[in-house]
Amino acid sequence: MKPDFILITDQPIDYAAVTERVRSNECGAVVLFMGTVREMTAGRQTVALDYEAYPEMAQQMLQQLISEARAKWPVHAVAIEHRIGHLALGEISVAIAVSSPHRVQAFEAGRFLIDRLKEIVPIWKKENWSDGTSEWEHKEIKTN
Amino acid sequence: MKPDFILITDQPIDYAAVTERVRSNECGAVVLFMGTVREMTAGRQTVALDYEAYPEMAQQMLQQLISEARAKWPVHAVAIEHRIGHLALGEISVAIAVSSPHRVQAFEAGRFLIDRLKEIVPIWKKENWSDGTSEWEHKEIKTN
Amino acid sequence: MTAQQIQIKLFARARELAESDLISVAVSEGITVAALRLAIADQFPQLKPLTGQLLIAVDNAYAGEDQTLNEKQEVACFPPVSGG
Amino acid sequence: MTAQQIQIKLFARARELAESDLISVAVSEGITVAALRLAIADQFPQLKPLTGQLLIAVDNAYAGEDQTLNEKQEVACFPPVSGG
Repeated sequence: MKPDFILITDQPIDYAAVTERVRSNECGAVVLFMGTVREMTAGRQTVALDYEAYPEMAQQMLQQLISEARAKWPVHAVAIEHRIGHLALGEISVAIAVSSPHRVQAFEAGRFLIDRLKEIVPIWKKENWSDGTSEWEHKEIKTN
Repeated sequence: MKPDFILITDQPIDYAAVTERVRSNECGAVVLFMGTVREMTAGRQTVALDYEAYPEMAQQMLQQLISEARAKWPVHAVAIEHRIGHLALGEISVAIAVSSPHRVQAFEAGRFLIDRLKEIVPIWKKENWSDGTSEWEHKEIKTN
Repeated sequence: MTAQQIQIKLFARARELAESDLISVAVSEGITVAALRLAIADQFPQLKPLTGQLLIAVDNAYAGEDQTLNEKQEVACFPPVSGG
Repeated sequence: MTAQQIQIKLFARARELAESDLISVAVSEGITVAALRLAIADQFPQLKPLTGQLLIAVDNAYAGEDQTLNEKQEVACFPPVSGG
């Protein structure tokens, strides 16, 4: 079992470096997930995103998620990097690499980690729309 | 929609190059799956694997699988590279990169592609065990 | 009950609405998270657009509503997360 | 029925058992895939360990058992796949 790697960074993500952290002769499978800045969302055009984090808590929550994943699957290694700051179109906001003996485990753990990250890790995204407006995305907020 | 990329090669796989082929501003998600040469399988130790392909048919079958995936999910781009020849421990036997607007699609399409690849693409693996014996893996063969 | 000040870190839209990444809220000693919410809403009306949506974290973990607070802890307040 | 020779590409363990990557099987014209299987088993007893497991491909696609064959097609024969 390799040590987990977690990083919240304002530098561009080197996803090959993230992936190399999890590769091992003990594993038959590696899954890498990356979130990238998409131009169109529900018909609206994004020009850039800004990400903000509560870094100490984000680190702690990510460690918790990795523990949860390890309790469910025989994960060999996990490496997670999340970018903060100003991201242009196509740039990588998050990279999650998981290695495991067999492929099903790596797919399931990878998907679990990004799903849970979006639920509990204190990081926020602000959309900068092409019409000049900007808007924080706060998913569960109802306008009522 | 980007053109699909399929390659059967006897050269080491550059998975970052495979991944770059699918990245796009139209996508919020990239999933990369890699198969790597695992040392231990059911208590037996592997020292190397040999992969053999029927390259023309493998190419055609992979194209068919990509079409199947596109019929199921709004996949933006797919790149698949499969190595043949002699592979040392830890080396990459296959890399499948998928990009899509949203993450669920990329995960599902990636998993579908590797599952189906293992079912129908004419490529075979020979285990070279540490005891000096070697053995083709032909999954469905019953010893009856 | 003795009055005390609790420093609260703010993030994202909460930070922007309050125009500060740190606010100080006057509360009674041993206040619960639930009561802290009311104190925040009372003393920082700028945060009203986020009413009912704010999450409270204590020492880098999500806090339960009945949890009591002291000055030694790190308290943070923010809207639902949207990373990834 | 006219007799003809069909060239068959072999792969993996089938190739090793036959000690060749190409075999030539004598068959009647218009033979089906099912009949080709019998002809292979008959003329290449070395392949016996793979009996009932061999897959037949015609022109780079898996062949149905009732499909008929001609000399112009590319025919291949191999064990269940195990790539990935």
